Amino acid sequence: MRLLRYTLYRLLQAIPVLIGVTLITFVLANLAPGDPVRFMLHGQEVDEELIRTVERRYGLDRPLHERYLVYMGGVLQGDFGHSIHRNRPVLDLMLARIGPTLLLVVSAYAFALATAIPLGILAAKRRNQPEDHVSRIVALVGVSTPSFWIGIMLILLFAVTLGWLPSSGLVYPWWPPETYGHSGYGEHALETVRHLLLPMIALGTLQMATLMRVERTQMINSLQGEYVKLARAYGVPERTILRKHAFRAAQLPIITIVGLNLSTALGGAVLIEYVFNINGMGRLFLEAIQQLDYQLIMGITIVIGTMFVVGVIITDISYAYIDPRVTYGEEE
Amino acid sequence: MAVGESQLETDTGSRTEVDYGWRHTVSTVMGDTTARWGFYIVAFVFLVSAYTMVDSNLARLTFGAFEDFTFAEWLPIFDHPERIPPPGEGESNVPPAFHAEGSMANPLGTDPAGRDYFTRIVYGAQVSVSVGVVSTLIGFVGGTIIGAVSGFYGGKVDDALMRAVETVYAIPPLILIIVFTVFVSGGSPDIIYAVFGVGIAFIPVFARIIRSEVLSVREMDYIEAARASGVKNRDIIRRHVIPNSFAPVLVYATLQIGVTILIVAGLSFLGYGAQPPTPDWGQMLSVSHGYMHSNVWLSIWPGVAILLTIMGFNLFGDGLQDALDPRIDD
Amino acid sequence: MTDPLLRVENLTTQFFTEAGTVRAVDSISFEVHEGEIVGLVGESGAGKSVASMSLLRLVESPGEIVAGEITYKGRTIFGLEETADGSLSERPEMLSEEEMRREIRGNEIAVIFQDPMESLNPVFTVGGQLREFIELNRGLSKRVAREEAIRMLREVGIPDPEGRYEEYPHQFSGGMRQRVLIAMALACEPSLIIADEPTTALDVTVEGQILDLVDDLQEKYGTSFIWVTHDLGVVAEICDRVNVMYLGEIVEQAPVDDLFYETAHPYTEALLESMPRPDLTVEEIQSIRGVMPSAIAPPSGCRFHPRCRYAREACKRVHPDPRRVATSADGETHRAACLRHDVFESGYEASAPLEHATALSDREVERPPGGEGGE
Amino acid sequence: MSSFGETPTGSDSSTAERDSETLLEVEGLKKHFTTGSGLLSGLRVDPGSFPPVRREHERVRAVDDVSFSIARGETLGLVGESGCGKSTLGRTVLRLLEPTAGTIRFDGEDLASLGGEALRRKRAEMGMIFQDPHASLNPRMTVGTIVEEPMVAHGMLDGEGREARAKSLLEDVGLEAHHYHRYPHEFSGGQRQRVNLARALSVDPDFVVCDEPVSALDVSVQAQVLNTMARLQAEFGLTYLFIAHDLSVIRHIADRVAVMYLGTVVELAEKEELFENPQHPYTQALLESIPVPDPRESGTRGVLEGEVPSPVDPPSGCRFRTRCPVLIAPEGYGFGDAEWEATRGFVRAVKRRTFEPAPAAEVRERFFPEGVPDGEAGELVETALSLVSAAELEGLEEDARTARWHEASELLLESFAEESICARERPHYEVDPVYGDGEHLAACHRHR
Repeated sequence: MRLLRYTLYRLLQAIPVLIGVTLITFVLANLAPGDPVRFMLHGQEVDEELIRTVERRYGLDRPLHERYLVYMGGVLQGDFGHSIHRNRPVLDLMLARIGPTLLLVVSAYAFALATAIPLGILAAKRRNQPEDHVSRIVALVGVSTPSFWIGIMLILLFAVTLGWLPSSGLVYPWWPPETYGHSGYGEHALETVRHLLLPMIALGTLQMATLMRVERTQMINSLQGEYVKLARAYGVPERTILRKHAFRAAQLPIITIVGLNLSTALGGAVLIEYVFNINGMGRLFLEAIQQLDYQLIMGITIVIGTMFVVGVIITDISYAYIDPRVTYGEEE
Repeated sequence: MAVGESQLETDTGSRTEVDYGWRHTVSTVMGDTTARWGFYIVAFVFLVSAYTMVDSNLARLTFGAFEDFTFAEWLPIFDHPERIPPPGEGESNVPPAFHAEGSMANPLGTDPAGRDYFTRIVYGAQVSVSVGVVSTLIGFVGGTIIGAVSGFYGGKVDDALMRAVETVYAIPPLILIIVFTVFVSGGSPDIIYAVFGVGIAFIPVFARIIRSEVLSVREMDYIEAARASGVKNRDIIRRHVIPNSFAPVLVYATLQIGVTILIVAGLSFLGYGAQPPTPDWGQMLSVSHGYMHSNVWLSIWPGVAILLTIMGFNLFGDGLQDALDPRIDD
Repeated sequence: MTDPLLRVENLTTQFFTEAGTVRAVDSISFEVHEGEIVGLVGESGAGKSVASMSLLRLVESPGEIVAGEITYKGRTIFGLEETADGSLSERPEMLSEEEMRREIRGNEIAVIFQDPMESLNPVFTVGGQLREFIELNRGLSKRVAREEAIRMLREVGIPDPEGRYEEYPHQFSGGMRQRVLIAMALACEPSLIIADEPTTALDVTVEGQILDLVDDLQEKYGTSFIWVTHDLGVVAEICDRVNVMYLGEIVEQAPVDDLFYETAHPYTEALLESMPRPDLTVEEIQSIRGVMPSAIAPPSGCRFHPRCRYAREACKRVHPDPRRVATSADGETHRAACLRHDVFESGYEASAPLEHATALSDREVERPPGGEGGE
Repeated sequence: MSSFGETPTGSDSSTAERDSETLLEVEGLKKHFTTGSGLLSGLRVDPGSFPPVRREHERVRAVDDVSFSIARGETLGLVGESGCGKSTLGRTVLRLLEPTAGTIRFDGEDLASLGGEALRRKRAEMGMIFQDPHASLNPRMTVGTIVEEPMVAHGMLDGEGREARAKSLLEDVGLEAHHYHRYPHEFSGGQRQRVNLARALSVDPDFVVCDEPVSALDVSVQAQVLNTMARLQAEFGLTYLFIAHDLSVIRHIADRVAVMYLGTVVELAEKEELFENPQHPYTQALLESIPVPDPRESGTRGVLEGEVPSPVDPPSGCRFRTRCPVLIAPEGYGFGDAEWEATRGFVRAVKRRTFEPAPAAEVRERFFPEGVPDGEAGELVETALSLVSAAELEGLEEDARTARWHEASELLLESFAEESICARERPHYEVDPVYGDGEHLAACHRHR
C-alpha cells in the first residue's frame, strides 16, 4: 500500500518533467535559423513552391505553439510524426531500434553492479590494504577513460589481435536462431553473449567505477554506524554484519546513483553503438542528426528522456522498497 | 549532527576540527599524496597547453601567416600541428619510433595526412584544457546563479527552477548537446557550439549541488545569528553563504572539468565537436577510427592523453575533497 | 564477600593517533557484584565510554587495550602475561575472539547505547532486529524467538507490541526506541548490562519513565548494570556504587551515599557544587576553572591539580592512585585518589599551595578571591 | 577588569527593578508551519479514494496562542520538552520567523507589524544566543569580525572604535583581547558560547533571547557560562528570555518561569512559586521526573505515561489531557473517584493494548476489582470488554484483531475522555500564589 501510493506519487511528479522534455526538444529543434524545411534540405537549391507544399503538408507553416500542441496531441496517441527522409512513421523506426539499446544498457548495468558491489565491499572491508588500493585505482581509471576509447581498445585487443570475439554488431536473442544460421539455442545464446561482451564492458566500465566508489564509501560509513556497533556487542558474526546489517543500509545511495547515471549510460550508448556498429537507438539518432531528420530527432530525444525518467522512477521505487523511511511527499 | 560521545573523547572542540586558513588548506591538499599527484598532472597539462598557446600565437604575431612558418625552425620541438605537409614533404602513416619502420623524427609517427603525431598530441592539450575549463565555467556560473537563487529564496521560485533543472537533466547530456550543436549551428557543428552546449547542459548539475550547499549553509545557526543581528540579506549572502558553500563547489568543479573533457572528446569523436584540422584528441580518435586495423598506434595515443588528463583532474579533485571535507576520513 | 561478577584491574586503553597516544583509559580498577548498579561518572573526555567498550573488547581502531586484566565470572576476558623474552603476550586462558562473540557478547554482557536513534538499523523492522539477537544469544527457534520478542516489548511498556513488532525504527519515538534497546538487552538474559548514557538523549519525563522501568526490571531479573553517565542526578537516583572518572582515571570510588555526603575527592566536590539544583534555589553555583586537558599529554602528578582549588606543590609531583580513605557502615570501601588524605603520606600538608589555587589570574574563574567552600 | 571579582547577583538586582516597566509583551502569538509550499507539495495520493489525488497541507501548530510579558531587567525562563515549541517561540518573538497571528510589543512597538528596513534597525536592540556552540559561529571569520558584524550592520562606531569595543567585550565575557584575531575552531565549546555572548552584546541590546545556551556544555563549563551570563545581565542591564529544557538551570537563572507543552504555555509563575507550588499537572510531572543529585531524596519518577501527541493534530481543549493523570471525570455518568480511576486505567490499557486477550471475566477482575461502574458507563465498559475478550478474538486474523481493539478503544475514548471538560474547553485560570505576590497562571480546569 505504501509502495503503491509512492509509485503513484512519483508517476504524478514525472508528468511536468516529461512535458518539459518535449518542450525543450521542440524548442531546440526549432532553434535552427531559417525555416525547418530549408534546414532539412541543408542548403540544397529547391523550388520555393515545393518548400511551401512540404510545409503545408507537415503543418510547418503554422505558429510554433500551435505546432507544439498538435505534435503533443500526436505523441499522446503514440504518433511521433513521420520521418520525411525515410518516409516512415517515426514510431516504427524507433520500435525497430529500441531493443538492442535496451539489451546493451541493461547488460552494461548488470556487468557494473555485479563487479562494483563485491569490489566495493571488499575495498571497504580491507580498507587501506592492497585490495583497497587496487580497487581504487581501477575505479579511478574507470572514471577517467572515455567509453568509446575503451571500446576501440577492446576491439583492437580481443577482436583484431586475439581474434576471440567479434568486433561489431549484436545477436538479438529475441530473433530465432535460424536468422543467424545458428544450429540451435545453445549456439544462439553463446553468440549473443560473445557479441554482447565487448560493448557491455565498454559501456559498463564508467558505471562500474562510479558505483564502486560509492559502494566503498557507503560501506565504510555503514560499518561505522552505531547499529553495527550494537550488532557486534550482541555477538553477531562479522560476516552477518557485513552481509546483512551494513550491506542493506549501504545500498540506498547506490540505487539513487544507478538511476541518475542512466543519463550517462544512455548517452554513452550512442558512442558505443557507433563504435561497435550496433543498430540501436543511438545509431538511429546519429543517422537522424546526419540527415537532419527533424521529426525523428525529436522522437528519439523524447523517448530517451522518457526512458531516463522511467528508470529514475523505478530506482526510486526500489529505494522506497528498501528504505522504509520513504513515504510520499517526504523526500529530500 | 548528533553529538554522541565518540570513542575518542577528547576536548569537545577538537573532534570535528577543520582549519579554515587558506595556507592550511593548501598545505593539507599538498600533503595528500593523491592530490599532489593530481596537481602535478594538472599543472603539467596546463603548462603544455600554455606553451603551445604562446607557441602558436607568437608565431602568428611575429611571422604573420602560419603556413609559411614552422616553429620547429626556431626551437626545434614542434611542427605546426594543423599544417598539412605539401605533397612529397611529409610521409603519411609513419609508425612510431619504436617500430622497425619508425624514426626519431616522428617519435609517435605521423597521421594519415602526414603530420607529426607527437606535435598534434601535445597541441591537443590546449584544446582539451580550454574546452574543459571554459564549459565548466559556463556551467558553474549558470548553476551558481540558479542554484543560489533557488536555495536562498526557496518556495515557488525554488520549485519552478528545480523542475526546469530536472527537465534538462532528463535528457542525456551527449544527446542534448548534439541536438543543441546541430540546430544552433544550422547543421555545421563546431567546437565553439560544443563548448556552450556542454556548459549549458551541465548548468543543472551545478545548480543542484549549489542549491543543496546553500540550503545546508542557510540552516546554520550563524546565518540566523547574522539575521538576528540585523545584518542585511546581501551581506549575509556575501559574508556567510558564499564563503561557506564555496569549497565543496570548487571540488565539484574540479571533478567536473574531467567529465566535461570526456564529453567533448565523445562529441569530437562523433564529429560534433572540434572539426579537422584542429588537433583535438577526440577528433584525432575519430580520424584514427578509420585506420583502426591498419595503424593501431593512431588510436592509442590520443586515448592515453585523454585518460591521463582526466585522471589528473580526478585525482586533484579527490584530494581537494579529502582535504576540505572533514566528514570523509580516508 | 562473594566473588564479584566482573573484576577490572589496571585496565589501560590507548588510542594511537597521529597527534600522539591518547591515554583514554589509564589503569582503572573496579568491580561489579551480582545484582548491583555501578555508576561510571565523568564529563565528556573522561574515558568512561572507552572503558565500558573495553569490557567487551570492542574498542575500535586505532584504539587498543594495552594493559590490565578483566575477569568475568572467573573467565579471563582480557589478560596479559610476560613471556620468556620479556615481551607481553595474551594469556592462554584469555577468551578467543570467537568465544567472546559466542559466549560473552549479548548473552552474558549486553549493552544499551546512548543514542536510540542511531542504534537501530533503519532498514529492518524493530521486531526483526530484536528477534535476531534473541535467536543468536539464546539459541531459540525463529517462532519462539518472535514470541519472546513480543513478550519483551510488552514487558518494557511498548503499547500494542504485536502491531509494533512489524514497524520500523523511524516509526518509534526516542523514548520508545530506548525501550526497545532495553528489551534487547534483557531479552538475551545477560548477567550484566552496560548502559552507556542511555537517558542522555531523552527528555526529562521520558528519562523518568526509563529510570523507573530499569529499576523495576532490575529488581525482577536481578541483572547487574554498569551505568555510564555524566549526570549526578541519575547517579543518585539509581546507582548503588559509583566510580568517578577524570581524564582516563578513576579518582573516587564509593557507595552512592558516601559519594554525595562524604565526598573525598575535590573533583567530585567541584562537580557537585557546579550543578544547579532542581529541588532548591541556589543563588550561586561554583564552577570548575578551566577545561579538561588533553588526554595525549595529561598534567603531571595529580591530573586534576591545574583545576583544583586545594592544589599544592606536592600535587604536581606525586601521582595518586585511588586508595582506601574510609570504610562505610556496611563495610563498603571508599577510595579516593587525592593527596590530601593521610594514607598517601606525600608531604601534602607541608608543601606550598599552588598559585592558581589562591590567585585569580585565570579569567575562567568567576568567584570571589579565595572563595572556597559552600553556598 | 574589576568586575571579575564580584559575586554575580543578577537575579537579585533584577528582582528589585522589576515591575518598573514591561519591555516585551506577547499576546495571542501563533506560529503555524505548513508542510512544503511547492508545486507538488501537499499532494496526497490515495488509490483507495476517488479521485485518488488530493491536495492538503498539514499545519504544524508549533506555537498556538501564547501570551506573556517580560519586565525590563528580568529573566523569563521558558521550559519544556523537545518539540514543545519553545525554540520556535523564541525565534518568533525576535521576528526571525514570521508570526501567524498575534502581537509582539517590544518597548511599545509592535514587532509583528514592522517590516523590512525598520525591523532590521530594530534588531540593534535585541540579541540572540544559540544552543550549538559549533554551528553558531561562522568558521571562516575571525572572532573579531564575528563580534563586530552587528556593529557594522547598524553603523555603530568607526573601524577603530569597533575593534576597541570588540576587545573590551571579549574581556567582559571572560575571554581575552588577543583572542580577537583567532578563528572559532581554536576555542572550546564554553569559550565559543562566550564569543556568542560578545556578539549578542556588541550593539548594546536591551533584550537577549538565549536558546538553550548551556545545554551542549559539560556541567563544569555550564556553570562558568551561567555565572558569566548572570554577571553580564547585571552589568549591562539586560532582559533575558532564557529557553531551556533543564529545570535546574531555569531554577538557577530565571526570575519567572513559563512552562510550555505542545505549543501552549500551561503554567506561568514566579520562580519560587512555580517550583514550590506547581499548579499544573504537567509542571508537577516535570518536577517529579528530574533526578535529584541527592541519593537520600529518592524522587517519584516516571509519573507521566504515554507520549506527546503530534502538533499537527493536537488534542482539543487542554493539550495535556491525553496524558493527564488527573483528568476530570465527564459529567453525566455520575462517576465516583475510584470508579473513574479504574475506568481510566482500563481505557488506557485498551488504547495501548497493554494486556493480552483473556476471558472477559478475568480482564474485568483485573481492571475493576470493585466491579464495573453502574448505569450507562458500566454498559459501555462491558461492550468494550466483550470486544477484546479472548472469546471474541479467538481465531481472528491479526488485522481483524487490531480492528477490534481499535473499535473498543474508540468507543471508550469517545464516551469518556472526549466528554470531559478537559476535552471541551481550553483552560486558562489565575491562581493565588503562595510564594511571593506575582501573577500565577495555570491552564488546568481543576482550578475552575
